[in-house]
Amino acid sequence: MSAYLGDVAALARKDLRLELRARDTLPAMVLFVVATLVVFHFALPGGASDDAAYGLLWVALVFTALLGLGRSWVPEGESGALDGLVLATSDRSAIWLGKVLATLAFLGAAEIVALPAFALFFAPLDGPALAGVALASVGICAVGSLVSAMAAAARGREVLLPLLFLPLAIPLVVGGVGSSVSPEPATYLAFLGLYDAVFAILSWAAFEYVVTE
Amino acid sequence: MSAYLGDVAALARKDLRLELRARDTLPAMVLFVVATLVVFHFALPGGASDDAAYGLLWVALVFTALLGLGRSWVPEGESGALDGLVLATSDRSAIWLGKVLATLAFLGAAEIVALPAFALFFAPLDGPALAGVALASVGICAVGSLVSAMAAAARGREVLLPLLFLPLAIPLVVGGVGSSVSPEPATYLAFLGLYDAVFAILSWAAFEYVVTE
Amino acid sequence: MSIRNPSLSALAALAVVLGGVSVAMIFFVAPEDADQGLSQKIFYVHVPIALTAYLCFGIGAWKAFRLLLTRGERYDLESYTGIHQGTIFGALTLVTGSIWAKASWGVWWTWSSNQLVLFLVLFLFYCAYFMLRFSVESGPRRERISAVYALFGLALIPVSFFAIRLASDFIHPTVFTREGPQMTDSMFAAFCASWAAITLLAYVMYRTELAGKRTDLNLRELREALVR
Amino acid sequence: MSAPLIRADALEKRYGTRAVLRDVSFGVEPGGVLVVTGPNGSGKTTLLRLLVGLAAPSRGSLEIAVDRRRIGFVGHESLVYRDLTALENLDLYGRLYRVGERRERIGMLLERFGLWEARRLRVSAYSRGMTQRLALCRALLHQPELVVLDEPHSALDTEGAALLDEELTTLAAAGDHTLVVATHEPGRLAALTTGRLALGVA
Amino acid sequence: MSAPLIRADALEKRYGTRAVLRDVSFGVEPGGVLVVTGPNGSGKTTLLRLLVGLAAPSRGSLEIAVDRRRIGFVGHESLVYRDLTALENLDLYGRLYRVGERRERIGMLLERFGLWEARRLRVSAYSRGMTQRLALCRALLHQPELVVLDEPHSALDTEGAALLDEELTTLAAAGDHTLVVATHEPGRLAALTTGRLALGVA
Ligand code: HEM
Ligand SMILES: Nc1ncnc2c1ncn2[C@@H]1O[C@H](COP(=O)(O)OP(=O)(O)OP(=O)(O)O)[C@@H](O)[C@H]1O
Ligand SMILES: Nc1ncnc2c1ncn2[C@@H]1O[C@H](COP(=O)(O)OP(=O)(O)OP(=O)(O)O)[C@@H](O)[C@H]1O
Ligand SMILES: [Mg+2]
Ligand SMILES: [Mg+2]
Repeated sequence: MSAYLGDVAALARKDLRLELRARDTLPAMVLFVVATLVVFHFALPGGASDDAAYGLLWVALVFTALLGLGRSWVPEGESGALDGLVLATSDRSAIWLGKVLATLAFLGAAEIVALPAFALFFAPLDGPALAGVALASVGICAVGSLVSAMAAAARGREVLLPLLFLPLAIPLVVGGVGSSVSPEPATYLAFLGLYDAVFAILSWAAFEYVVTE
Repeated sequence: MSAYLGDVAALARKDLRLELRARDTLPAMVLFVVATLVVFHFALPGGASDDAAYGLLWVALVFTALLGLGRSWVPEGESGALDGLVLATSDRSAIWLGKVLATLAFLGAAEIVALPAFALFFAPLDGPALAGVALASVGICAVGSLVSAMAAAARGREVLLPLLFLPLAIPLVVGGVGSSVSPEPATYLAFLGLYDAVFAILSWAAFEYVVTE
Repeated sequence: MSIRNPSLSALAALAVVLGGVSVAMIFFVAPEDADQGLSQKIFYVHVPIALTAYLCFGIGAWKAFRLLLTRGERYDLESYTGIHQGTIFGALTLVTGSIWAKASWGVWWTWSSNQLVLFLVLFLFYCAYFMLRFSVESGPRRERISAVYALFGLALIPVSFFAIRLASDFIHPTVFTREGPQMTDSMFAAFCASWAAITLLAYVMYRTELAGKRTDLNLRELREALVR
Repeated sequence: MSAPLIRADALEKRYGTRAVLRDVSFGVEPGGVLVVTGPNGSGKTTLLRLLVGLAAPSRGSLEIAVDRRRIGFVGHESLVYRDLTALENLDLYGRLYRVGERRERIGMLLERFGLWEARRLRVSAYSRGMTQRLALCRALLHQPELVVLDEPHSALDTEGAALLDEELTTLAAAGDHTLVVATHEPGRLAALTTGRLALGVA
Repeated sequence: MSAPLIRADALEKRYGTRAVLRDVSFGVEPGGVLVVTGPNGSGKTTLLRLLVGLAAPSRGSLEIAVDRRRIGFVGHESLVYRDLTALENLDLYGRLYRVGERRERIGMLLERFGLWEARRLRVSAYSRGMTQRLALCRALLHQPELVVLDEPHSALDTEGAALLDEELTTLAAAGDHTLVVATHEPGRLAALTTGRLALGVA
């Protein structure tokens, strides 16, 4: 067990190191969020409702996640490092879990910038809305890491990914938008939690089959 | 001259062939644009104005284009094929122009799906609005192909591309939204035309410097 | 090659003196604004700083153009330094503008003035320049890619200007119209003094940063040569 | 005679309808050295990937009496992260393989393969030969029982190739390592070879 | 004595502050064969990329009296699209290089290098040696005046390597081709060599 967690930690740390080597992920996220907000500003002229703004927030979050997930297995693909990991790990699901933690860290970093900025410029975010974001992020990274590994194993990684990912992400968006907008967010949050549990277990169990023949 | 156009045609045809073979960019773009519209359909409650809807259309188009652009130089990177092209073309700008045509074809195809869907579910699109989309698409692909070639030379390209591209795309969003919404679209269309001309010439002239030392 | 450059020190001293003079003029020569009172004094800093930012971006683009034309390696550092200074002054514009906005409009920032958003876009554009630069392996390739991007910035300025005009609505005031500056002579004099001081300051900062960067580079090469 | 470490029986591998390996059978004793030869495209790489478990046979049986993680593999690709340094790569693999005294072992290997000076350079800045040396370090890091090498001499300079031969000789002499090597120069390993498998174009 | 086709004078190439080539000078006559040798990491690949124009020297002068598009280059990477077939790749390059009688020339080269059977297979399904053969086809497609090869024998089987030697001999004998070859086996080309350049670790 602790050996398993050790593998997960080593793998996640490797991703953070790769990212911190470029040293500019967080500033890049900040810039990206601000640039997106500016695009929204020009797209959404004054009078639009708060609900539309929440919709935009969710589109932006999904797109950001997509961007991060598209990159997530690129280092593994470059010189066949994924093969190396498949040979070296005793339980391959550790590879998946490490990747989930790393992508979650990056998405979380982006959200730490994006959410206050959104609240400042567009519409307020209450507790349920934040809980919705947190739950949806877990689901996005759990499913996304599996699906992007499938895409990486196939040809043409980045873009096969959204094809696989978006249908799976639409329930998360519906749940997320619901938890920000609806007067009764509890149902939506419960739905998000259920989704996370089901798909995390499914992804965890399925990963082995994705990376081996 | 005709030799130059022959190069451009050969290069663009190669991209279309790769896409037909792998089918990894276009379906993703189409799906993303449709999914975004669906999200907005849920997020925009009945009463929202048409203006907000046009804004959403433009957000959807810009991010869809970004998705395609992110993928655009991947085949060239895989086995150093870009080096091969740089050695083989007499005028390197042909490489850029070929890529512009190919990405324009993909974006156009995504729009052929997205625009009728938009007109059906949200708001009508008149002649100037369509002209605005066409002109903006040219600008997006012209600048986008150059900028994504820059990003391809860098580490962390998935994060970098939107950063490089969005500030340059904002005038296009302003012009595009204006041409759909304003009662006097002619100025906006002229502006879009001007943008296309300036940035296409600049990108055409600058491409050589991006791919050589 | 030394940082202790006598003419640069003299210029720095001159900038300080000019700065003192302009502060004196701002507070004792220029009249107090009828509506805004003391907070209007920010005008004398805010506007020259903004103009200086544009100037620095312009210099960055010009050096970039020279680099592409001549392959002169040194223009890379010069272009980078110009843009770096431009970003510093751009950030200062945002800060002084925000302070003024808080004083006269009651908010730190507003999306309703497209003029402000334009400047923000430009600022973002140049932040992305640094991102680009730091993520490309150093070498001739990086020099050229950075230069091309810097040139795009120069084209973006007028294009966005025009875009902003199109999207209209002006909260942000205009002083310099076709009929010349809309202010009294004493205000204009104070403004010019401050403008000169800040431009000179920018120049001194530019030269200092450049000298520092070059010394750094030389040092590293020397160390490399010593190691082997 | 001991039980074979590897036993392949009527192996077949097809991609779509194209058979790449057809009816391949062989066995390798523990401590043996199997040299696989064959022209370009004859399926050496395919066979080696079957052996290490990176691909599955389409038909036939393949039994390998070694724990999967006691195998060391050098393929056509280096299997390391291009944007990590040599040291960081080996440290990661050392953790995953739970190598004892990791630091010492890594230092020793880098020294032996002449990469110590370049240990803090990102692999993307390595020359082709340096990358190959690193791939060898990675494969030998955890002192594998079964060592599977796909054209290991390629890209190495004269000195590097000699170094590798020496290393392989030591491994073979120790007796508790089994080697499978695909190569276009079987002569280099003639002294060690205990078995040969010549593949033809299927 | 004719004017040199390549003249390099005090060439230097650095990455950051790291000098990879230092003070390299040489000349190659038209029709000559320059063999570049040196241990792993000595800068052979770097030098060859300078020659073909894929990189620029940091200092020193390099003059090449051949039109850029009359150069044929084989590097460590294949420079072809992995998701196109061999035929499609060569057709694209044939168009860009404006090769006359493209179809015949391509067919002839594929035949010669033993790829005719696999011409409709995507390159991603090629074996390493097949990919190297395709890279050679691509480089020779437009009958270049200057042929620059970086370890061209690597990954080739015995028959492929012999084929390449033969090809190079023909090119050198024709007299209107100049060759620059980086290799770890200079012996293979001994009969053709007119000049040698041995790089050391800088
Ligand atoms: C965050 C807020 C602000 C930003 C980013 C900003 C930015 C700028 C910039 C870039 C300029 C350069 C010249 C131009 O573009 O026309 C400028 C000029 C100017 N700003 Fe601001 N500003 C801000 C707030 C304010 C406020 C609150 C006031 C006064 C109420 C103000 C008054 C002026 C004036 C009078 C000029 C000179 C206009 C001219 O050139 O005719 N600014 N500002
Ligand atoms: N994904 C694939 N789809 C179709 N054919 C494939 C695929 N992968 C490999 N092949 C074919 O399998 C055959 C054997 O390939 P393999 O890489 O095993 O050869 P090899 O003996 O290692 O050759 P080399 O000496 O060139 O490395 C080749 O003809 C190749 O075209
Ligand atoms: N981008 C880079 N940054 C830093 N160093 C680099 C970079 N590219 C190459 N080098 C260094 O340059 C040196 C020469 O590399 P090069 O690839 O030219 O060697 P080579 O002679 O071709 O070696 P091999 O025989 O292994 O192919 C190596 O030490 C390598 O580490
Ligand atoms: Mg092989
Ligand atoms: Mg080399």
